[in-house]
Order: sequence, then structure tokens, then C-alpha cells
Amino acid sequence: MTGRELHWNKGASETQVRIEESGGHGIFHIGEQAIPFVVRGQGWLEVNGRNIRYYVHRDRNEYSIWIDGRTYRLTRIQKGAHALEQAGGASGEVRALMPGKVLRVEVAVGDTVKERQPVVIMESMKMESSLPAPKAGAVIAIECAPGQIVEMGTLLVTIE
Amino acid sequence: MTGRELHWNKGASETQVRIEESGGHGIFHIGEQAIPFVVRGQGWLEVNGRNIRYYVHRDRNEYSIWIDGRTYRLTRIQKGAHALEQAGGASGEVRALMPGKVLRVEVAVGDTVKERQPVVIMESMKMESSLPAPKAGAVIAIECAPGQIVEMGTLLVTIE
Amino acid sequence: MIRKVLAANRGEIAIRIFTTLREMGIHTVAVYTDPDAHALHVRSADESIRIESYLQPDEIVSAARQAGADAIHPGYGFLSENTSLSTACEAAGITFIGPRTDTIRRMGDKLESKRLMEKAGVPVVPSWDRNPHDSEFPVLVKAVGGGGGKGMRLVEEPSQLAEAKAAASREAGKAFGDDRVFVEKYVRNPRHIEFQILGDAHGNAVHVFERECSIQRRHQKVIEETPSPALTPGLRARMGDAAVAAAKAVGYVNAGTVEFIVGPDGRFYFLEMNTRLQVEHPVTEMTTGLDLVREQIRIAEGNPLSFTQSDLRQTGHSIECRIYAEVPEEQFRPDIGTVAVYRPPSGAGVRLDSGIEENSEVGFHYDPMLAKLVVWAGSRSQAIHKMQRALSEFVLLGVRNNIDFLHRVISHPEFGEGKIDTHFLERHSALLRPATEEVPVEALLAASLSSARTPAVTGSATAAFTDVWTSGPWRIS
Amino acid sequence: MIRKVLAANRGEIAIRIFTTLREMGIHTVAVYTDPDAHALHVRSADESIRIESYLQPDEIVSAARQAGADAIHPGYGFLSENTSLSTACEAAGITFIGPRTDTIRRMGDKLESKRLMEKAGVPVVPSWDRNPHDSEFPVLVKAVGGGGGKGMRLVEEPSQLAEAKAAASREAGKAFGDDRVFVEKYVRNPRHIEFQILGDAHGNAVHVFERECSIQRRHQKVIEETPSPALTPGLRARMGDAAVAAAKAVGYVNAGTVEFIVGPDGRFYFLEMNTRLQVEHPVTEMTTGLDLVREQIRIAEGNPLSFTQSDLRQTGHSIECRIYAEVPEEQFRPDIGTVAVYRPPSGAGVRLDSGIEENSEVGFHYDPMLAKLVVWAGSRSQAIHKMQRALSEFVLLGVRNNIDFLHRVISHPEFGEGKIDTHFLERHSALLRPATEEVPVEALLAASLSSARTPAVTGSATAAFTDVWTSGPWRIS
Repeated sequence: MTGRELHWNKGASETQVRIEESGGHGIFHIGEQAIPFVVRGQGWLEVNGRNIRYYVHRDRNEYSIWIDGRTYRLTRIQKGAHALEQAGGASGEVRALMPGKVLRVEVAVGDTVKERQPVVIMESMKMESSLPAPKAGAVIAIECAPGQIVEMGTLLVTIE
Repeated sequence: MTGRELHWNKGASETQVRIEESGGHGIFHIGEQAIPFVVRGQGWLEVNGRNIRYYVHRDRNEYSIWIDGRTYRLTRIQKGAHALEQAGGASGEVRALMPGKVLRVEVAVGDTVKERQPVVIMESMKMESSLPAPKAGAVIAIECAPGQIVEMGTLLVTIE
Repeated sequence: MIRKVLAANRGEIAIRIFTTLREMGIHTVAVYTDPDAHALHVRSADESIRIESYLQPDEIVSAARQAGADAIHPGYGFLSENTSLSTACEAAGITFIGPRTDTIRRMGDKLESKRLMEKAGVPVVPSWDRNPHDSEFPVLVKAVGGGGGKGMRLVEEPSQLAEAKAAASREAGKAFGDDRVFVEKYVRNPRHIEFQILGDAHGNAVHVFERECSIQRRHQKVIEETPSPALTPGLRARMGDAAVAAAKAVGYVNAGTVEFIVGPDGRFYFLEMNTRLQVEHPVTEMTTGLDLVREQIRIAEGNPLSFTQSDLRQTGHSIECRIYAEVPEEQFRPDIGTVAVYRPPSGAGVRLDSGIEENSEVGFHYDPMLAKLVVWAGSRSQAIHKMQRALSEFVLLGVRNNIDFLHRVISHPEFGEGKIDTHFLERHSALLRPATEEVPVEALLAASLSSARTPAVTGSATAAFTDVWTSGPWRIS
Repeated sequence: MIRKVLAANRGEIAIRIFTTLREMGIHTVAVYTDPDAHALHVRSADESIRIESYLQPDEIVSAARQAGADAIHPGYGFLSENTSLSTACEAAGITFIGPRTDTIRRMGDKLESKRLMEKAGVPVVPSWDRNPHDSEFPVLVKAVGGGGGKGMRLVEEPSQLAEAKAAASREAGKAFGDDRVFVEKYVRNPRHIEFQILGDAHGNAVHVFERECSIQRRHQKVIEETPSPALTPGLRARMGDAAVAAAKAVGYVNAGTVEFIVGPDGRFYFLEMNTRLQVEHPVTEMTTGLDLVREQIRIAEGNPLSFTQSDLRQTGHSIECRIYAEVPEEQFRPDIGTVAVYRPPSGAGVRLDSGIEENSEVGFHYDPMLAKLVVWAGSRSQAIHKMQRALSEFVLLGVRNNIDFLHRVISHPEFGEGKIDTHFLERHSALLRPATEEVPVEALLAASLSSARTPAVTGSATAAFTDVWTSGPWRIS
């Protein structure tokens, strides 16, 4: 009955949980709380006598959980690690958040930018979206050009 | 390009088919016909330029195929073999078609019965259904009693 | 004000009740038996309580007490027309969402209800102790002492009556020890047409028009619609008046249904009164805009009806098809299994009241009705076309069902012409099987693609074990 | 008689068009581009033809020729309001299901359409070459030569007008080489209210009441409803008359929409005319019982309208929510992915027009609208409760979407009071994120159960690759 230990990240805060389960009955440890639960079937839990119907979709370490009419998002992380996305965000790299076309590059190499200042304007699904600078600094590299079709995750601009 | 050979049973007739496929394109041989087809995606075929959306559910050798707004049932068999159900049907065994309760046994050991004559009356899902004799003959064994709860497939009566 | 309601039912009707309750901001409580532990209706409620049986009023009431529910909705079937539940509710101080116990009792007694209706001027099937007038033929000779067809004779001509009575009397004497017989009007090829009624605790009562329920198999309704193709505005008004008179005769409170049979000559007779919400209530909702469960709650709270008869209107046409887990081709035997693929139709004018979803288990413990598919359109012929479209889009695999059969029935030319009565399916027994048993080559191709790399199972075992290997559209890998 | 129709569109609107065509017994043809090769709309048609682009009229017309289609339905967007498609249809002898080319052209020219409407007595936003009367303030000073906000000034007080005109004139001169300016009425906090119109080739025209479309983000509608909470019967009648006058002024044939802005003072002004079926047409269908696509087909066949203005009635209340693949919390950026779980709501009063099903791919090539959820109920407040119920039952995982956001918007007290205008979402920007970011303990538990035996992925890669590991409810094994 040692159970599994898991670490979740939601926004900036990290939560450690422990789950003990045997034969559909278990206890969920979170902070000081120990919450008994029953696995009632596929996508169905009972907690404190309340039925909870849920759906979980997982995409790598990103989990979407539909529960009680709302969808929540959680990132599973290694113990003590920062969220993956956060780690990437601090690096000064501006990457395409989705596949699409580069419409405009709003900065030039050598420019000084403020945090959140728009750097690249992209078009995806007929809509424009603006990619902001993840931090203040100087533009040291531009790796895309207007009109270019880029994949999701492509490095577009680097700020130092 | 030798392809796979399959045997299907629908009612009393047996159909042999051969399927050749490579990279989503293929030819379906049935009788004298050779029908080109394209696998367009999950549950989607193109035959003679027509889109065909389908769903298949398989339960052992029994296939249900939803296509063009209708559901068809096929049994896959070994080459030259009779359908499993038919083989069973000819044997003189009366089995429960679904779980339920035996309400009445309409025959006694030694009785002579005609083909299709009701032998056992069962209740399932609050409805009565009558199990007929699969062939004419004499009742040689009764293996159930009124009030008994039986599983699907349980042997109830044998006719010889 | 009702704040928390327990639905003493299961399947689609429990879910349908929860839906309105949720829209009214009322908390919901489900009950379930062991076979239903994983059923969709349990997951659709805010909380749920395990019981031994849906037929034990004491258990239902203590579940309501445990959950702190202040009212119980009985749905249809089970204890809905049993005074034991309404009585137990009264004793426990819990609101029963239905008529008064006294009404349930009196309408449950088929002889008393007939006498009461006759007194209120509602037409009932005429009967005579002696000989009826020649114009009343055909008639039935029936035994006073019993039923089940014994001592019963259909008499077409007045000249045959004396002999039939003598024969029936002899048969009845032997069967029941009572040789008295009487003569009753015989209605040939009757339609089953019922009227929805609503009554409040303040003495108001209205009818919410008719439902035509003539398409039946095993004396159970399969397809219902409104308006009835058989009613003229005049006949509708007269039957509606009779339904309201019936409601007022018993001081009816809450939603109920007055069932009539209607002969080909347009004469109608009271059959019985159902003191609950009907399975087929959605067609009334689709054509009038009312939410009958909402009206039930409001009436149970003591509110007067918020409309009068002249506020109610029928608009367009609605048809309901009951989706059963059954095999029409094999004497409608029920089927069980796991719902492997479930893609119900949607879009304009389509309503689905469902008790299942993909992966639901259909067992043999309860009624095999899985869902109700309801359509609305501007006219009857458009509604038929919409139902054809919806049924032909409905994918349900894993449990054998009547979807293809329903499509054949509503596509029959005589259904299209509205020539329906309670013998429709007997008369058109060819509908029980498809016009052609031929499997199209595309279906063979799809099955062949799906059977891919696995060998055929051999051996002599009956292929009757449900062992689901694949579900959903087969994936090309 | 039209026997075969090609829908020159994709997604939910192509499927919605096919639905009515199938109910009318008309054959259906889909077109698709490579990114849409596996899209649901392609599978929903009888046959389909590959094209390079939905924007090439010649390709569309030759696809129709190849399939033997005798008519083309343009849907909305793409070529629906482009004369190139209607012209190509005329040349090929194929029926274009929409207005005459001449109407599309004249209504597409925003200046000509305004002049034409003014002549027909339809109120347009007033403008003055010189100074307006004091009572007309606030006003806008605008440049004759250009747009984009340059040379534009909002003037609240008459005393500020001269200075504003001088400044705007200087700015316009520099920007466009033309320093002429004019003064236009400024409508503060306007509502966007449009009227559905139908006209036939025989000169008949009616309006089918209004749609309130004030809830917008990025100038795109998100929630639409009818009736508008802002219209009195008198104002509705006057606006309806104006819409019919607009239709008659251009001899309008087929379905169209007259868009108005309405000020808080109840004064209304013609904005533009949309010469096609609107995205939000279902709310009109739900409250009037018409099938607008059916009416479009019948009109295109040359039939006169089968009803007059006085035959049309509004009943109850309908709301539509557009389900987008977008992240409202991140400036509504679109999202892409695979629809891993799709359990849309159903039941009484719920209509879903969907372009996707489980396993559908949502790409970045086209508009991120996935489906339209439409409800009907007897009153506006009941319709809001029904929409809340339906949204909270809607499960859509695998692609981020606006379902939770829509629930927050319709649950806002000012939405409930009908206090909506086109600045609603700007004014209530708190709606862009949930009231609390806290994840309930049950969600953590569900995720923890689902993460079962697999280790967390480590490394520095951006977690942006869509690699679906599980779909559907996680199975306890």
C-alpha cells in the first residue's frame, strides 16, 4: 500500500499527490487530505458518495480532464522539475505555436524588445495571431520570412 | 499480389472472396467480378467513385456491417465449412439464445416433436420467447426446469 | 418549491427527467439496482443510491429520505401507477410527482373507471345485457365470469347471435362455472388514439391534443405521432372535450393520458386512463413547445396551470420511433450485448432521448427499449422523410436492434397515406424481414477488409458468446 | 425540379445542406481539397470530387458538370457572395441556389447598397457634408479618401467639431492626398440585429423576423439568438418592413439577410445586406418551423413562396453558440488536433449542426468553427438554462475549444438581463478566463488514475507535438 506518487503542474504551482488503490477502492493523498474513492467503472468515480463522470485525454505530458461540465488542463512533471512549457518559455526562443504562414516579422536583428512585445504575426486557419517576446532583450536571430509556411514548434526568432 | 481469400456465410449460401490490396488501393474479387476500391481512411471506402462510409463490429466470427443506412450480418467460415450456427442447428440441441429464466418446458422425454415446434419458453428482459425444435424427432433429454436461470448457450433439450 | 428530486426509474426516462430538473436548477438523485450499477442514468444524476429493486416502494422512499429529496418522480412503468408508492410518499411527507392516490386507484380499476367515465358522459364501448339493435353489428359475445378468449364469440350478423350466445354460454359455464354472457360492440381495425391531459390542484384541466399510437407489436407501441392523420378538427375537438371531461370527473391533478379506440367510422370509445407520463410524450412536446416534465413539477409544487385551453396550439408534425434491442426478423426476441458503435443522428428537427452511450451494457433484466428517436417537421410527409433520413444515419452495432425494421415500416406506402390501425403490422407481416436478404458487395468488402489478419475461428461451439474483439470503425493500420 | 446538388462548401454547413437535400430526395455531391480528404462532409455526400481550392469557380462548375449536378449551393463564406461563381453557373446552365448575379454585385458594393437603400426609404447611418444639428451628437468625422481609422475623429460636443474637422483634414491630406472630410452619426454601444428575408422570382418577399448577433469577438459572431431582447413589437414591425423594402428595392430572389445596427435609443440603421444563408440561420428555423435550405431549393426551382407574411409567427426562444477550436484564454488563438473524445449533448430542445465526429482532424487550413449548438425553449430564460445544461454536458477533448467560455458568457447576469451590445465582451473581459483557475481535487484524481503506469516524459522539447496516446475515457484494466 505504498501507492504511486505523481507530480502535477497547473500554471505556476506544483502539486504532489499519492494514490493508493486496490480492487477499485483507494485513497487519494493531496496535501494534508486523504480522500477515499471508488473506481465505479470506465470514466466514472465515486468520491464522498458523489458520482463523478469524467473523460481524460492525454497528449504527451499534457492532460485534459473533463469533469462536472468543465475542462481542466494539467501537466505531469518529474518530481521537483519545472513545467516543460515554462522551461521553454524562459529561453528567449519564439516558436510557432501551430502550423501556419508567417505574415510579418515585426523586428529586425539588433532591435531591443520589451517582454510581450509582438515579434512575429502568423496566420493559421484564416486568423492572425501575434507571437510576443518571451522576455526583454535584443533580437539576435530571425529564422523565418514573410510568406513562409512553418510547422508547429519551428524556431522563428531568438532573443537574448 | 496473391491476396487473402475469405469465406463468408449469409443464410444458407457460402461466398468466397479474394482481396488484393497495396497502399490503400486494391481489387476485390467476388464471383466473376473484379472490383477496384480505394481505402480512403478509417471506416471509409471508395468504390466506383462512390464514397462509402461503414462501420464493422465483430463478435467472434459474426460480423455486423453498417453501410448505406442498413446493417448486414455475415459469418466468416473456414473454406468449405458450413456456418457454425447451421452446424449447431442440425444437431438437435436446443440451447438458450440469451441469459434468462426458463418459464415452461413444453415437451417430455419420449415425446415426438415436429420441426419448429415450441419446446421451451424462456423469459428474458421481461419478454417471453419460444425456442423451437431444430428438427423433427424424439426428445431424449431435458436438462432444465421451469424457474431455472440459465446462461446463454446452456443446453436445455436434446432431440434425436 | 421542490429542490431535490429522486427519479424512481432507469434508462432514458430517468435521464430525460434529470435533464429538465437540471434546467430548473433542481438537484437530482438516481436509484439503481446491481445490474444497473454502471448504467448511464446513474452517471447522469448528481448522486445515486443503490436499491434491491425498482419495485419496492419502501426502499425508494428511504433512498429519497437518505438523499434529502423532497419529491419523487416515478417516470413510467415500475411503480408509476401503483398506489403503494404514492401512499408511501404521503406517509413520509415526500411529494409524489403524479396524481392523487385516489385517482391512481380508481383509474387502475378498469371496471370502475369505465363506469365513472360513462357517468361523466365520456363514450365507452357499448354493451348490452340482451340483444343490440341490428345497426350495432358486428358484436362480441363475452362471458361475465372470465376472460382469456374463453366464452367469446365474434358475431357478424344479427341472425347468428342466438346460436353464438348459446355456444358461448355453454363454454363459459364449463370454464368459469358461470354461464352468463353479455354482448359488446366490436370495433374492427381500431386506431389507438390518446389525449394528453394536464390538471392542477386548483380544479383547472386542459388537454394537450392527441397522439396516434396505432403501430404496435406484441401489444406494445413502436411508432407514435401527432397530429393523428385520422382526426378532423371537429373530431379532435370532440375527443379533446371528452378527455377534459374525463380529467374533471376524477379531479385529475398532474399529467395523464386518456386512451381511446377509434373505429373506421370515426366513433371513439374510452379505453383507459394512464395516470403517469407516457413513453411517447415527446411528440406532444415537439408540436406544442411545452416541457411536460416541467409542467409536472410546477403542478406538484401547487402552482396553477400557466395557460388555458385556448393558449395551446399544435404546430407541424412529430413522429417518435422506439429503438429496441430486439430482432424483428426473429419474432421480436430481445437481444443483449455491449453497445460497440453508437453514432445517433442529429441536425435540424431531430431529438434523441437516449438511455445508452458507446460502451453501455444492455442486459436482460429490464425492458429492451434503448432510446427514442423523435423528429419534427412542418408536415407529416416532411416528418416521414426526416425520420427516414435520421434512421438511415443511425449507427448502432453490438446489440441487434429494430432500426432497419422501423425504416421499413415508416417507408411503407400505407403508412405514408396514414392508413394505420392496431393491426397494421399483422397485415403487413412482410415488413418483418427486409425486401431482399442480399448483402451488397460493398458490405462484403468492408467485412473482408476488417477481418484482416485474424483466422476464422473453428470448432463446433455455438457462436453465441459475446466477446467483443473490435469496436468502432475498424482501423486501417 | 432540381435532382442533384453540389455544395461548394465544407464542414457543418455542407453537411447541413446535404441533410435537407436527402430529406427532399435530391442527390448530393461534395467537393474537397487535399486537407479535407478525410473530412466528415465528404463522407456525408452521395459522391465527392477533389478540387484544388474552394475559391476557384471554374473548378466548382466543372465538378458539378462531371457529377451531373443541376444546381450548386454555395453555403456561406468562400464564393457565396462572389459574382464569379453565380456568373460561371449561368454560363454553364447550372442553377445557382442564391440571388441573381446583379443583386450580389450591387449589395457587395457597400456604397451603392447604402445609396440604393436610402432611395428605398430604408434608414441608413446619416451623414452630412457640413455641420449636423446639435441633437445629432456624438458624431464621427471621417475622411472621404480612405479608411483604417486614419483621418477619423469622434466628436462628443458641437463646440469641438470645427477643431476636429481641421485636424482630421490635415491627417487625411497627409495619408491619402485628399483632405476632404465628412460627418457621420456615431452610434454608441450598438446592437447588431439582422432580419432574415426570403424573396421569390415572382416578386414576393417576406421577412422571417430578426436575429440578435451582438455577442462578438474579433468582429465575429459567437452567440446569436431570436427574438432579440431589445425589440418591442412595434420596433420589430418597423424593422421588418424596412427589411422587406430593402428586399423589394433589389428584386431579391432567394434567402438573404438585412443587417442593421440599433442604438440604445431604439433608432436603427441599415448596415449591409448578406446575399446568402447565414451561419446563424438555425435560430430562425427553431422559432418559425421553416427549413430555410428547403425554401432556398424551392425558390431556386422557380416556385412562388408557399406562405405570406401573415402566415409567419415567432414561437419561443432560440439561442445558438458557435463551437470554435480556439483558446479564449489566449486571445482566441485557434487550436488544431484530433478530436479524441466527442460526446455532444442531446435531448429535448437541443439541435446540433456539426462538422466533426470522434477522430476527426482539425487542421489550420480553414475556419476554426467546428459545430453549432442550438437550443429552443418556451422563453429566453428557459433557453439560457437549456444552453447552460447543454454546454455543461458537451465533452470535446483533443482540440482546445470555447465551450467553457461560452458557458461563462451565457451565465453572465447582464446576458441574462439582455443587456448586450457589440462591446459586451470588451466590457466584460473577465469572462475571458475562468473565475477560478483552481483545479478541483477530483480532476487531479482522475488525471492521476489515468496516468497509471507510464512515466512522465522528461527533456527540454517544447510539449507541442500532438501525439495522442489515449482517447476516450481511460479504461481501468
